[in-house]
Amino acid sequence: MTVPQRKTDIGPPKYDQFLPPVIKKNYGKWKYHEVINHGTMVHVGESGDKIWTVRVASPRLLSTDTIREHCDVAEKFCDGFFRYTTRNNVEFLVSDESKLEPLKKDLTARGFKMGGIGYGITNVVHTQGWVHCHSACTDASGLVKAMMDELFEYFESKSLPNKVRLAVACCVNMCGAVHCSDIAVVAVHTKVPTINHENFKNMCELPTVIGSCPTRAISPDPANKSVKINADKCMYCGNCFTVCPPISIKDPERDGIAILVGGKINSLRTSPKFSKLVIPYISNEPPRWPKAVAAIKHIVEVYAANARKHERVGEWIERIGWERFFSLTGIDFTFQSIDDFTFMRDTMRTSSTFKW
Amino acid sequence: MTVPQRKTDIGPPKYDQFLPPVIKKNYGKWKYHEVINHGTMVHVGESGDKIWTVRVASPRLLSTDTIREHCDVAEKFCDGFFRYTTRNNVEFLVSDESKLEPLKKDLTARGFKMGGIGYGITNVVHTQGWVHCHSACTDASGLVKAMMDELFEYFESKSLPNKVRLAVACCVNMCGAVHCSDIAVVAVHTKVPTINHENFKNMCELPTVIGSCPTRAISPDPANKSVKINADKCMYCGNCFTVCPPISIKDPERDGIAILVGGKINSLRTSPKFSKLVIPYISNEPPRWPKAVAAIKHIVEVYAANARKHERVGEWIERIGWERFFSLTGIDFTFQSIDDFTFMRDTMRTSSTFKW
Amino acid sequence: MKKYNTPLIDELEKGPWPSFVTEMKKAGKHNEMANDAVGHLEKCYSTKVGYWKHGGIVGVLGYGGGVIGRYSELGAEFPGVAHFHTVRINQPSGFFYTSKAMKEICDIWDKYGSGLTNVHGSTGDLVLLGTKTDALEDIFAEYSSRGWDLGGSGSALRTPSCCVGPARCEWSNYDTMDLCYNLTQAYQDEIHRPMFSYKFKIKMSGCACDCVASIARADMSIIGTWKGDILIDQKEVKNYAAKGMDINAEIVNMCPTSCISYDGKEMKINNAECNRCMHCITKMTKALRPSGERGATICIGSKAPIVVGSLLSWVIVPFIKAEAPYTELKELIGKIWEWWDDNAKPRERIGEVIEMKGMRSFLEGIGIAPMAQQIKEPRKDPFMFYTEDDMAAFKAKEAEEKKTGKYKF
Amino acid sequence: MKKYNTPLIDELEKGPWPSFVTEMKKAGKHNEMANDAVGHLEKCYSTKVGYWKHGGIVGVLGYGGGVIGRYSELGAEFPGVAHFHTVRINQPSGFFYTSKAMKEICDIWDKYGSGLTNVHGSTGDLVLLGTKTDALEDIFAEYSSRGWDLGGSGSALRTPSCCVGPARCEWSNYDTMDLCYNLTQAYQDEIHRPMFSYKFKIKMSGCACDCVASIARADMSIIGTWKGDILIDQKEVKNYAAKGMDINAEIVNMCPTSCISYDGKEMKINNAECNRCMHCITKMTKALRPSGERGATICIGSKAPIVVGSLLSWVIVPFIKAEAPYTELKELIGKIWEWWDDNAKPRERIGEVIEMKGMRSFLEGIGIAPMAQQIKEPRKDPFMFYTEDDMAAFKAKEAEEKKTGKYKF
Ligand code: SRM
Ligand code: SRM
Ligand code: SRM
Ligand code: SRM
Ligand code: SF4
Ligand code: SF4
Ligand code: SF4
Ligand code: SF4
Ligand code: SF4
Ligand code: SF4
Ligand code: SF4
Ligand code: SF4
Repeated sequence: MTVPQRKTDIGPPKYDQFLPPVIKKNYGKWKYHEVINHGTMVHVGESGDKIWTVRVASPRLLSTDTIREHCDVAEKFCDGFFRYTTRNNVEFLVSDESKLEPLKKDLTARGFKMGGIGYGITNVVHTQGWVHCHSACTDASGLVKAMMDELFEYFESKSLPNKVRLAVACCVNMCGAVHCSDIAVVAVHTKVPTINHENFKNMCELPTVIGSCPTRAISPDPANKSVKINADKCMYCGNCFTVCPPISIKDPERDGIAILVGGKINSLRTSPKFSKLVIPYISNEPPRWPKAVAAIKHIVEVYAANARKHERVGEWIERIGWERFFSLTGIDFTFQSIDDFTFMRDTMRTSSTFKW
Repeated sequence: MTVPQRKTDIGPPKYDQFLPPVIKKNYGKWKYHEVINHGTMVHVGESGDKIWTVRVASPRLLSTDTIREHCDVAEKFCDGFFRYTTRNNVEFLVSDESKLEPLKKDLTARGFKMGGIGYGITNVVHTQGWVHCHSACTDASGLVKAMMDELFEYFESKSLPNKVRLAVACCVNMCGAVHCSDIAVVAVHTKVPTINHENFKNMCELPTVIGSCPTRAISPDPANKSVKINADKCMYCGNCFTVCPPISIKDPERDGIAILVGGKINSLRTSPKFSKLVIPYISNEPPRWPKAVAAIKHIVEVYAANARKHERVGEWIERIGWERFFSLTGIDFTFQSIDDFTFMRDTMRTSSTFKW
Repeated sequence: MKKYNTPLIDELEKGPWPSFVTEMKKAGKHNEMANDAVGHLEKCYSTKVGYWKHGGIVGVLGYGGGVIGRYSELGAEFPGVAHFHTVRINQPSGFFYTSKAMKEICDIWDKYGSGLTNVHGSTGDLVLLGTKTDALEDIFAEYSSRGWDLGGSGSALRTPSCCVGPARCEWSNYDTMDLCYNLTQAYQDEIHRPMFSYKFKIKMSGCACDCVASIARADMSIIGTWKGDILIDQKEVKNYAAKGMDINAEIVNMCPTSCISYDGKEMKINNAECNRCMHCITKMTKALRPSGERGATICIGSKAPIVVGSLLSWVIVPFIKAEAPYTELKELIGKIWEWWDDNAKPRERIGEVIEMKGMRSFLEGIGIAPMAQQIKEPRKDPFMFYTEDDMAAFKAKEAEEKKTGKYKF
Repeated sequence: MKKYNTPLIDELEKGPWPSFVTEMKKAGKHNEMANDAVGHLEKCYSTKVGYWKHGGIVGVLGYGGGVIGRYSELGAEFPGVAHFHTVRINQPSGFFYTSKAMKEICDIWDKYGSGLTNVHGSTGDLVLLGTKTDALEDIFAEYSSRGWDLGGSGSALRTPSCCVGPARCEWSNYDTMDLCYNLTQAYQDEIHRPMFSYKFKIKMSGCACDCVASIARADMSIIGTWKGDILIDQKEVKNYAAKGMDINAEIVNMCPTSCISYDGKEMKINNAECNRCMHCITKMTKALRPSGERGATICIGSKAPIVVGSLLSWVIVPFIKAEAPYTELKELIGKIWEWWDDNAKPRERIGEVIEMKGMRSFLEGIGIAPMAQQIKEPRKDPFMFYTEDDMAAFKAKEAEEKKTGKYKF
């Protein structure tokens, strides 16, 4: 078996070869768009040209078989052109309106689900989980699947006051915009790590391990040629474990997930916001994480019932106040929600103005 | 000369003996008040009783002669009762309307200035300065006098969108609500302190001195049995000098004053706010600090011309944005206004939404 | 009496605002110390530098505070200010006086001191500016025998202070004047015998206007509030409108919770969503007033910027009854001091210690539950402590949910 | 092929959302590695713990990144995942593909790897999930010879990514697709040969909607914006109203700068006060559009929470032209990397270093002046550095003022 001659430093192919002609023609000259339904929108150029986009759900973890099916659909209706989105959906683009309905019919026939456009819930930004990451404290793809099954109507048809962006991170490294999502799930450890001192000296760098700890809980343990952890300071972030294999932190019964809400990325109306911790712990319950899923659905529903049109989750909460968010959702307020990491000072209330 | 027998731990006299009868009668049962002008307001009880308050400016630093004059006025019109305010004005209270005009006439005749009530500028919260404090880096009373002369119309008659609270601190210890004032003046040092190592060992405690430094600029200097200061870290706060006399920081040509704006104490509409640094340095110019006074007046005028009714300085600025505050006032934006003390993270802008 | 040439500070006798220089000179006419203080000040103005030395420890027998020792480096040149200590007299609640009492205060001060005062200091004391060490005992005897005591200084409870409250204000939600008096009396020992890690200040305001600046200037801020509806007198609403108030612009649109509506005739308030900010009430005092249960919000920790940056007080108890004999409040204060004492290093204010040890440690230490009213927003980063008890509680809740089939989030 | 019993993950094949388990099984039908990945995953689900080891260093000759080494602790039980490295293929700008190119990608992957992918990874790469060490060189040869290169990993420039921008969006203020391509090409060395202190990510969005989440997930966020008026098509405004939009509630009252007015007929915008947030434009795209000069705002420093807590990017350059050949931008990037290199400890992201050294040090280091647009609010505490140059400038300004008799604050 011969392989071709390798090249280096060529970078990715230039994008223009992948653009359909209507895009090349109207590139940078789009005038407006209209959302037709959660699955379809149309962009109209200054030229009058139109391009319809049909967005299709993807589990992101795709077999080559399914990717080939995307290719087949694209060939059949879109002259072979298609794209993926920044949130990992697939988009099929047609410039000839007559192809739109046949395309949708074909997609339906193949079992593809259309949706995610406009004011609803689109694909969940997520991470590797047990599928591929050593650091994972739960599975990300499984959580996403369980969540989206339950929230599917908001993907396909039902609308919300604005977009609700969900994210799942399988550890606090948070590979995704978890920290700025309307509703975010983060897997957490809850126990102080243990250290295999025997292996430490060979496998870890002392300063790196000490520097990895956000709470300065780690100090040298010269007797063991290793480090020790101050249990009173450790917040179980797992970063020491990330940088040093002989440190272990996983615990199947104690690892769990936390839910954060109210983050946002864009600057419309209000500045980008971080997500904030509201549920500190739910047991890790594969394969369908029923409580976590129920909690998320509950928050979405309370938001849907109470927010004004165009208000994102965080904007709604800031309007009504966090104390009202807790009372409306009935979520227990726990010590974990009080910041005692870096920014207690700015997160505590400094006035007698709050709601009962 | 014999002195009477001392008593201890008796605390202050009980307040009720100093309350005029109309207050005793209506205590806790006031219904509403009306501001008649900057010098006078009337409170009305559930009972229908009324009490007129005439507020009089005080330099706070009073000779007993002037206090006796306050007493005389109180005796003549108020049955001997009077009070001072939390901002150090004097208040004369009458329950008989017929005494009001004679009281005011008498006050005018004696040269007392009435004002400070309602939406204007009342007395300046301030501190000791050269009059009495070792730590002082300028004089507080002198600055207040120079400022209030210039802003006097806002005390006596002219109104503003809301109250504008001024404060002066003669060092960063800030003995007063300087950190939450509409416009605050703080005297600052601008040079790294010098240390008399000889005296250090006798007069200072090493851990206290090291702990006194907000920027961790101080470390032990074992050779000298003293400490040394890392010039790159020192922000000239003077706290080491406060806790240790052999450290000196004063420098007549380099000491100066800084102006902070936009703070507020009450929780009406918006939460209490800290004042923020807008002018980092003006030379210390006794006896009348012309540039500082001009700067303050300028800010008051720009506020008066631009804020909405009931908006405090900080509320106005937050509505228009700090970048607009700088452009409207024409104040130079300097590196000093960018926080690099504790809270850079939260004071930098994290969105592309700002005004040109 | 020496006559000083004071061209610089003479400039400060000009202009409409009352002049402190005039005050100093007035006292200086018949008081050597005050006269030298005038010369001393002119000197500062001419050189642009101060000459006071670091304070020494002076005071009266049995007390560790109440007097601030002050000496000049220029004692030879200005002997009247060689010693120039201040005496802090604990003011009466609300700064009310009778002329009789005040004249007595002045007489004693003229006899022993400079005749100069600050009425009042920013903590609240009646400050007598400038006397000599050997006069201190006599001064104290004279004042205390007439019912006046010293205020706080040093690492002690500082003189508590309050707004005028029920005495002359329609908005006070508790008796600020009485609480201030009561606490001052209850904690005489803590005021006079410094035993804390650093200073501790208590300030009391009757409502969110916070006329004594408690939220910014007190380790413990006690701010009056209520639980109940805002009563509306529609007739008076009409009167405000008739007199030219633009009710929509000035009131409705400025309500932070958008819970007011006004259709040109009737004003309505959605009280459940009101955060009791006081804006509407203060601007329409004849038409609006709170009703229902009264009490106070307790906030902790504010202070000036040294060392960790200025702090505003943080809400710890959203609502507490503040009625004599204030038992609950005093128990709380006791627990707060105990926790502070257990956790502070020297010269650490309580706010600094709370920030260091974490709000949870503090709240648990004083036995207060977490409440959403305490925070502006929850933590952002998922770095947090779980105690074994927390975990047991989470697991128990989940077990319960399994049984009932209903989630409690 | 071994047949695994997978009752737990089978649960994840139910329900309407497309199932990743189905995908894994699909690939598993004809691929041993994928098949073992299925069994391996079921094992994780049953024990609630992961079995991947810390990554080892694997890669292709001459490159320091682009492959994430991955080994299972359960290699004996699941030999197909004993080695299970991922290969990061640098995606084309905007994630556009042709079926031809994509099928080729699949073919190669089926030949050498598990047949499993992530389209795409959260940084933006086309991630090929699971292959063995000895296949890596061949994989690289196959892809690179067909025009595909690896993306970034390790302490390197990570694969830049952009929103769809001008290709299919009316709001793009610069050519995100081209800039992304251009920078990726320009910095091939920085992508493939890790030499930084830690990772560095660049993300490009055409407007404040920030559809590639740059403000939260990129060390350098390049966000399109404009200088000019929002053009209003009043006819279309009427159409929106006619179709039921409540323009006052949805647009006017939601404008953060309150600079829009609408009287039921005509819409007006006070452009001088608009902060270009995009709200009105996005909700009324047929009626409103920006005009004037186009460019981008540069923000720096966002990242996930480890170590110092999550950061959003901070504005450093309010406006920069973003037009090919992007000289100014590249100069800026060069200076930023240089400063970072000079100041960072290992594993310190640029945002962390800026926070450590201070924004001033950073801005001076890269030669950018302080601007009010960079901040949300000025510092509060008066602790600040004054350089000798600062002082000289202040004094010079004052001397000038003395001359002209006019203050410049
Ligand atoms: C296709 C995609 C860009 C791409 O290069 O792939 C995209 C495309 C569009 N975005 Fe987006 N956005 C896309 C990710 C994002 C993200 C990033 C993210 O979620 O990680 C954001 C920031 C999310 C956040 O703020 O937390 C984002 C925030 C927006 C907003 C702001 C919504 C708001 O009011 O808060 C708009 C404006 C709007 O919806 O009116 C917008 C608008 C649009 C428009 C209407 C732009 C246009 O005229 O073409 C596009 C269709 C909207 C839609 O899907 O409803 N797009 N959009 C991304 C689709 C992801 C998906 O599969 O669903
Ligand atoms: C007399 C005094 C209390 C005392 O115990 O001595 C007092 C008395 C009143 N205050 Fe005050 N306030 C007094 C210091 C304060 C302070 C403290 C300070 O400035 O250090 C504040 C907080 C300042 C801040 O927020 O930065 C304060 C913020 C207010 C406010 C809020 C104004 C706003 O809208 O921002 C009101 C309500 C109003 O004015 O409508 C208010 C209202 C009032 C009322 C109307 C209350 C009443 O019904 O009697 C009183 C007369 C108002 C006036 O002077 O305009 N008072 N008031 C203090 C007078 C000081 C002086 O000599 O001028
Ligand atoms: C007299 C007074 C200023 C005034 O002109 O009114 C004052 C004067 C001094 N203050 Fe103060 N502070 C005074 C109220 C305050 C306040 C305001 C308040 O209490 O409402 C503050 C800000 C609030 C706070 O407590 O944080 C204040 C924050 C400080 C600090 C900074 C403390 C801190 O934790 O940041 C110091 C420094 C220290 O304690 O070493 C300080 C220290 C001092 C010293 C003792 C400095 C010294 O060692 O010389 C000053 C003595 C001056 C003198 O010669 O009399 N003073 N000091 C105030 C007390 C009068 C009174 O009893 O009524
Ligand atoms: C594959 C991917 C997640 C995904 O499922 O998409 C990923 C996977 C890993 N990330 Fe990540 N990160 C990925 C995007 C991100 C993002 C999002 C982004 O780039 O937009 C973030 C948050 C933004 C940021 O950079 O801060 C992210 C923040 C981290 C961190 C925390 C870094 C920090 O400074 O806080 C780590 C920890 C580390 O570097 O040691 C990390 C480390 C890791 C490691 C290498 C952990 C490890 O040593 O095993 C993971 C390898 C998993 C694997 O086996 O493949 N990953 N990582 C993403 C890269 C795919 C791609 O190239 O397209
Ligand atoms: S979030 Fe953590 S566990 Fe998940 S992919 Fe990233 S590093 Fe791995
Ligand atoms: S788990 Fe995190 S907090 Fe705990 S010791 Fe390790 S690095 Fe520190
Ligand atoms: S602010 Fe400073 S100089 Fe002024 S009185 Fe207070 S401690 Fe003294
Ligand atoms: S002046 Fe302040 S910052 Fe400088 S060394 Fe002294 S305590 Fe530290
Ligand atoms: S704080 Fe409230 S109760 Fe006290 S005087 Fe001010 S307005 Fe009245
Ligand atoms: S008190 Fe404040 S929040 Fe309550 S109704 Fe009045 S303005 Fe609104
Ligand atoms: S960021 Fe702006 S320009 Fe880019 S796709 Fe989103 S809306 Fe369009
Ligand atoms: S872009 Fe934003 S700030 Fe500008 S007019 Fe529209 S809504 Fe207002």
